[in-house]
Amino acid sequence: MTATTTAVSDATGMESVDSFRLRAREWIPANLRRLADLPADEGAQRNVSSDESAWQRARALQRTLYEGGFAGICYPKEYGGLGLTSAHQRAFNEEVAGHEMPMRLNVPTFTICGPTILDMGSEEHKREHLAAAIRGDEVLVQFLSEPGSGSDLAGATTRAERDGDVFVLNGSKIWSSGAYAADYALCLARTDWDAPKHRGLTMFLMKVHQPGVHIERIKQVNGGDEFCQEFFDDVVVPASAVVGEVGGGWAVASRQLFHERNAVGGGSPYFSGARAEGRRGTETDALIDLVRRTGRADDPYARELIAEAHALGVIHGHLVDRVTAGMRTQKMPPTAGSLIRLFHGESATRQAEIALELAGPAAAMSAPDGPDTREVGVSFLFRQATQLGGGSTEMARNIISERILGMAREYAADRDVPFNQVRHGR
Amino acid sequence: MTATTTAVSDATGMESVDSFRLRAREWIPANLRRLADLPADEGAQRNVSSDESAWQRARALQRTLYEGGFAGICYPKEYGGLGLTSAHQRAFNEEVAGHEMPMRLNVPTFTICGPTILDMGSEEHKREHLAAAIRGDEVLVQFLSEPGSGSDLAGATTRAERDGDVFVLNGSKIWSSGAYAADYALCLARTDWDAPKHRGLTMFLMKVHQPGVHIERIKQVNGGDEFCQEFFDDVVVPASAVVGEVGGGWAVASRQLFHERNAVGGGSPYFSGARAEGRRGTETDALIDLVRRTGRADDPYARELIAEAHALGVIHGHLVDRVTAGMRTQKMPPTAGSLIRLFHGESATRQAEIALELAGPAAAMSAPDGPDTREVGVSFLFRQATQLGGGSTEMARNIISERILGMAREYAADRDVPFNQVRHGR
Amino acid sequence: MRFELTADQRLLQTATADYLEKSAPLGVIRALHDEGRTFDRDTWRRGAELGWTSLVVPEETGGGSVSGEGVVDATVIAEQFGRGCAPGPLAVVNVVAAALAEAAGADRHAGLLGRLLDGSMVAAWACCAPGRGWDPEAGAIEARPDGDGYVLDGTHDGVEHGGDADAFLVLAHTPEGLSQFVVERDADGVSVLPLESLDMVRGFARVDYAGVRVPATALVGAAGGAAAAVERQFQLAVVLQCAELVGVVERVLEFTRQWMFDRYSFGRPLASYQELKHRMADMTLWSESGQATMAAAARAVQERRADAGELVSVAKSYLGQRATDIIQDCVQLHGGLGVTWEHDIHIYLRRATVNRLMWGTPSAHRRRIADLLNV
Amino acid sequence: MRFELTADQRLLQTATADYLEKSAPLGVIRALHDEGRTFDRDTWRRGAELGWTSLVVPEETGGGSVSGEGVVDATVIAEQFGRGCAPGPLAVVNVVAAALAEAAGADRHAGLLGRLLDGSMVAAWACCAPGRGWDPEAGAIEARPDGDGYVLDGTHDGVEHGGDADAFLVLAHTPEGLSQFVVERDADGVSVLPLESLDMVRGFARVDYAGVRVPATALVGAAGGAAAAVERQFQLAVVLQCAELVGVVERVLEFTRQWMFDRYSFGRPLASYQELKHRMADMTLWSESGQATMAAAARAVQERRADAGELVSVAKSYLGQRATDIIQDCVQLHGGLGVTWEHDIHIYLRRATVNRLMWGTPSAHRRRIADLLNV
Repeated sequence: MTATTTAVSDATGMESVDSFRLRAREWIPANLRRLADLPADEGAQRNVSSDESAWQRARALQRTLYEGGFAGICYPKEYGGLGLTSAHQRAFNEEVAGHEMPMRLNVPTFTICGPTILDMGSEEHKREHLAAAIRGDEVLVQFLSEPGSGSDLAGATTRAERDGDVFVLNGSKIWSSGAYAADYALCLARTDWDAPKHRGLTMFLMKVHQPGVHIERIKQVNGGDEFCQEFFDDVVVPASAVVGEVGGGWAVASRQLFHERNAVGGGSPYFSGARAEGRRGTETDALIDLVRRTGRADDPYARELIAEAHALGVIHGHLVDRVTAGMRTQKMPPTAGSLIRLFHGESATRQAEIALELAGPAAAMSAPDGPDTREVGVSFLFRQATQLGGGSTEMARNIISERILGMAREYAADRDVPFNQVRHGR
Repeated sequence: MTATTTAVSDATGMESVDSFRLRAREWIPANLRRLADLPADEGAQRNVSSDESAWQRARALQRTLYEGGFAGICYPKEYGGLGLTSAHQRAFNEEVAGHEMPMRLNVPTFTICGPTILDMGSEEHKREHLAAAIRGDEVLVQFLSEPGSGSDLAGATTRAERDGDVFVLNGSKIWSSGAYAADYALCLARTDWDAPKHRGLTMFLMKVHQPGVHIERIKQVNGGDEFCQEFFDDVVVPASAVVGEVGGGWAVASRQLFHERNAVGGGSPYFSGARAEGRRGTETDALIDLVRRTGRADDPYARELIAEAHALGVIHGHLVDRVTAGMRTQKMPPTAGSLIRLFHGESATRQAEIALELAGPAAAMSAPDGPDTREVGVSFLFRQATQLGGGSTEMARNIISERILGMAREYAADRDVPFNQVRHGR
Repeated sequence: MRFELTADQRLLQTATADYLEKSAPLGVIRALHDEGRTFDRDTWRRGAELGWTSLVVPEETGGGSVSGEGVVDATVIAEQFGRGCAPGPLAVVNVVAAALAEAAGADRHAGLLGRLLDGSMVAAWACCAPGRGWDPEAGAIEARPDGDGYVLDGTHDGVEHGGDADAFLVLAHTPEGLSQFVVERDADGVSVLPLESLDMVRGFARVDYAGVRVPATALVGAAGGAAAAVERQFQLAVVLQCAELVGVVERVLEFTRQWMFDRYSFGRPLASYQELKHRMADMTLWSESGQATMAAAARAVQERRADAGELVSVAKSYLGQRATDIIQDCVQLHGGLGVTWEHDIHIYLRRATVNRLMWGTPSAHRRRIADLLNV
Repeated sequence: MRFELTADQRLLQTATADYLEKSAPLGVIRALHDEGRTFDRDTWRRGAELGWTSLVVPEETGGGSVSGEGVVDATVIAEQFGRGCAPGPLAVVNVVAAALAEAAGADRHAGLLGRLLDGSMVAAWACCAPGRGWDPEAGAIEARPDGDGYVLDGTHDGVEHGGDADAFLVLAHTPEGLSQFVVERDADGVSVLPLESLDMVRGFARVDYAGVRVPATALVGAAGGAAAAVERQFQLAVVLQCAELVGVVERVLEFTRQWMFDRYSFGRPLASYQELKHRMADMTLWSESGQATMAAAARAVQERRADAGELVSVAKSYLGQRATDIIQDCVQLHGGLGVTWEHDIHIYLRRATVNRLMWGTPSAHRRRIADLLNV
């Protein structure tokens, strides 16, 4: 069902932001449920739920958006999107606040994999996969990290060997979020072992569920099990699955990392849904509730901690605005997304620490008949995830110092060395 | 005048700690003034005073100690000391608390230069200079750092050229504390420019005031001007001034650095006088006064800050005890003094920050008719000195990770390269 | 590493380490957790034979230290508990045993004390008001005199190993002042609600007292005279907790350091990156400082010095914060593995976090220090 | 760097930067300091011609912004003041000018306003109680109605550029409530004591009022109605201070980065050491975040938005802390030189420290945020 308000377009034929916003304002309440009305256990909004039904719900919501004309706002029209600007997306994000959205499709499908395919994929990849994702028919995933290589993504040892029209993959990938529920993956594999490490890689857009692929879910400290590890045993992938050039996989991965930094930091124009940063979010309210429950609302120290946590959230929003403007006007390099990523990691860590401090002993335990105060403790246990997922903050600091400030590159013992001569640890 | 209490010795002929303590307890009040009785402007106790008379006073006090039989407690008898243990020194330090002492002779004369001469000097150096220092006749200084080399002490470019029985020195040294008032200096100079940097150095025990030496005092942010820069213009030094071997200067400097780390961290057995660490010192009392003055004594946040600052001081004392015991029992390597040095830098920095926070606007200004509240601000401006002087905390972290934890040495572009081929910046 | 242990203390340390490694490796702790259990009674009983329960109790009441310094001995055990995130009610049993042994008229409780010492019974100290941290005035429930006994009403929260306890040492106000009572788990009116804990195996419970009648002989020491004993018990609990934190941190740093040598990135071991090296240097410093201040606090508690309260709070304010700082940074150094259930580091992080929060947060201990300094 | 300045704003920025570089390089600031002076009147007057004093005053009262957004324009100037640690009463003159221009019955003070705008006179805002930070209720002195005027008694402390002021905007309580008066420096009963400042040239003073008689026309706006204006003035002072901090930090990071490229240690430039690189990355992040939040606060104050008070406090709580964090770490990167009088970095550290402490410390602003959030 489309909005009844008429779209108002400018001279280039593009609908104005205001017009788009008004249509969204009308369409949203008629088609999306309010978060406040959702059953508490549905949890579709929260990315921690790994329930299969949550994924089905996300696909259905995406289909609703697509049918309503609010899907793929910044994606080109020829690939199933609306071909609008980030200002339109921002307006939509503001209007949709408080409503149910397929949030789990943002990362990596729409903010990382989609833009990478847009930048580097073949025409066929774009027509087929972007359109399918925007319709809610396809979920994408990254097969990038490996158990043995950590931040050193170019050190991949998953092997892809050409065999006529196909490649045969063997090896293992890890930290692929939601792989079990995904359809296609961007998978980085080594096709040349005699070349130095960055030059021997190839990216494949491969089917996830197929013979030879075994997926295991990884349980995390906070109980989540979204992340997966994949094992490849003679997996056959057609040559048409190659994204970019054979041997040119690192160029594709670099675009993925660029988009990932933006996505993690909150600067991606492809992110659809309300953002938490820059407004008095649920986080601040939760902290205020916490100190009221523990009777510390009048304690100046507790009050300062709440203000500090709140300020970090507000400043995060300001930084996203600044970096986005800086990159748009090319006054900042494209790597500036690392600033947002680093701020996010550091501030989320500090906020988790503050919450623990405010909760005090309550964070160590929960009564079955009371609120789950232990949840604050569990979030604290898991807090480093915000400094690890989507590229570690260490890598962000390398990028900022080397690419933005122009300082010397860190010595890499594997640079310009044939990959089969590089030393590996465990 | 010696103490009248009789010394009680053990089987080895060494006086027991208790006996020594009792003698000190009797002698001190009869021979040293109480700090509380000193005129406020005398400032002999405070190392910031660069008044010539303060140095004269320190020499006189040292002479008094010597005549009383309480000088050079841990130095060997044959070089003018008492040949006692660090336990005796500790007992003396406890007894002498609250009395005037020649504190400025501790660093570098007694805790750095003296022990280095003891370790590496010729018999003649020891007999002549140690005894003179213990008598109060000689003040020693380090000519180690250079304007162009910072933490990289082995990168010295001061030149010493052999000319028959003498060496001729040209170049410049910096950060020599109290050089203007000193008699002899341990001066590191390069005697071989074709050798890699550590192997071309020689240490000289040179006369400070002599033809060709020009000394300038360096004014610091806190108003102090103890530090000096020296300029050498064809300074002639006899070959007998060489400490250790020609070309073996780095071995001597390494001992200096070892003793300096101990001294800065508070672990030197040659330090004579009351220590601030580990007891409720004047620092805590000053902070309490401060919050009372600013009316914040009941503020929980201010109270926590005071407790934090206090705790750091207390823990400093505990760490000194632990590291001293660890080194004594060889369960810690000799480089473990870096732990104390790092703790000192970090805790002093944090304490300066806390004082600023507690003072608030009062730290920005002082009325001529009131207490000097601006002093807290000035200490804050100068706080990094505690992370720089006596070897930077960066160097301490290198030492801890490389020498204690056994991690890889940092890449040095000048390692094993003839020194005249090494690149220099400004 | 502890530098100055006596030969007997080293024996105690090794025996405990060996026994814990055999009886309660992390796999056993995971299994206990999966079964919803906190510890194994048999394991505990055999631990008691090694001395776990009796070190701070004088010989004349059935205990005995190995070095003449029972508190220091007990920290040696607690450190090993930390290294293994071991299960078992170490701190609370020692605290209650010490309280019973040191109180006037101790022989009234000789039966319970004996069974605590031989490991056949477990007791917990119930002393905190619901949702609140350490505050004995607020934590004391009401004990109303009634005939020749008392009637107890109220609730305690966060009772360490309360779900396992056969008896409680209960903090209460009588008209005379702060008092302590022994209350049996099975007494009429007592109900115990085990809480879900952040630690794998260290349980907490809520204890409700609804008109619980106890005889006057249930008093530990004199009515109204418990304040000094309570402070002493608190110091003991905190110093054991600090020793446990020292052990946790030491073990985590050991395996993280090894990981940094073994793990390569960009063709180099992690241990070759300066920024990571410096972080390890900082963490080593904090660990050493924590060991130093814990040892000083233990000695002060041992010697019942006037500054014991201050030193205990100094140690906890430092270690409570630094232990979690260190472990979180070690999680970071492990990368994604560090936040998985499969990797053991979270077991240590849980123990350190629970220890940070219980028996006074670092912030609460800083406030205690300020009080003691008369700011 | 500011990204979205209009052409006119860029012109203002460049003109100010050029003029400050010529008229008040750090050598001049050192000379002023040595002479015990705070700024040069002629330099200030010519700065006023560039727009320094008039941006936040509406055109109809003699002012005028360059972009239509006077507060944002003023932050452009303040940033340049920060880059040069420039002398001159920028914040207080702008605050007082805005207060006079915006008050009902502003023409009563048209004379003073005109002379502030043309730089021939200087006014300061006297509003803080001795030894206290920002707290308008506590800072207001007593103004007792007397005939057709008022009599003022009390003391203000920490009055920025109070030693240079020809007139004061004085915060006082009348029976009607919070009020503001213009008081001439030369009025009977006014005494001004210049204080020794931590900054090289930014002076502070104590102002005593002993039975100072002022006519009713000295009121700025209505008696008792000053609260909203005072909050607005405070926001303006803080946002200008934040802009100055942004400039200070930007400049210090520039020359420190250059130093790291030029300075070699162990045969390598400092800029090649990973640990130092990461610290520079952190500092760059803090600087960028500070710029971002200052810009957002400036816009909110410009637009008189309801959240302006919160955003100003968010910006100050962050920048007040981070600016000194950054500069201190840059001192560290400079080694021993960084703590010498000869090196310029302490001039920046002084300005940043004074800005951290005045117009509300970071801690005070966090408390304001908590109040505004109704915690």
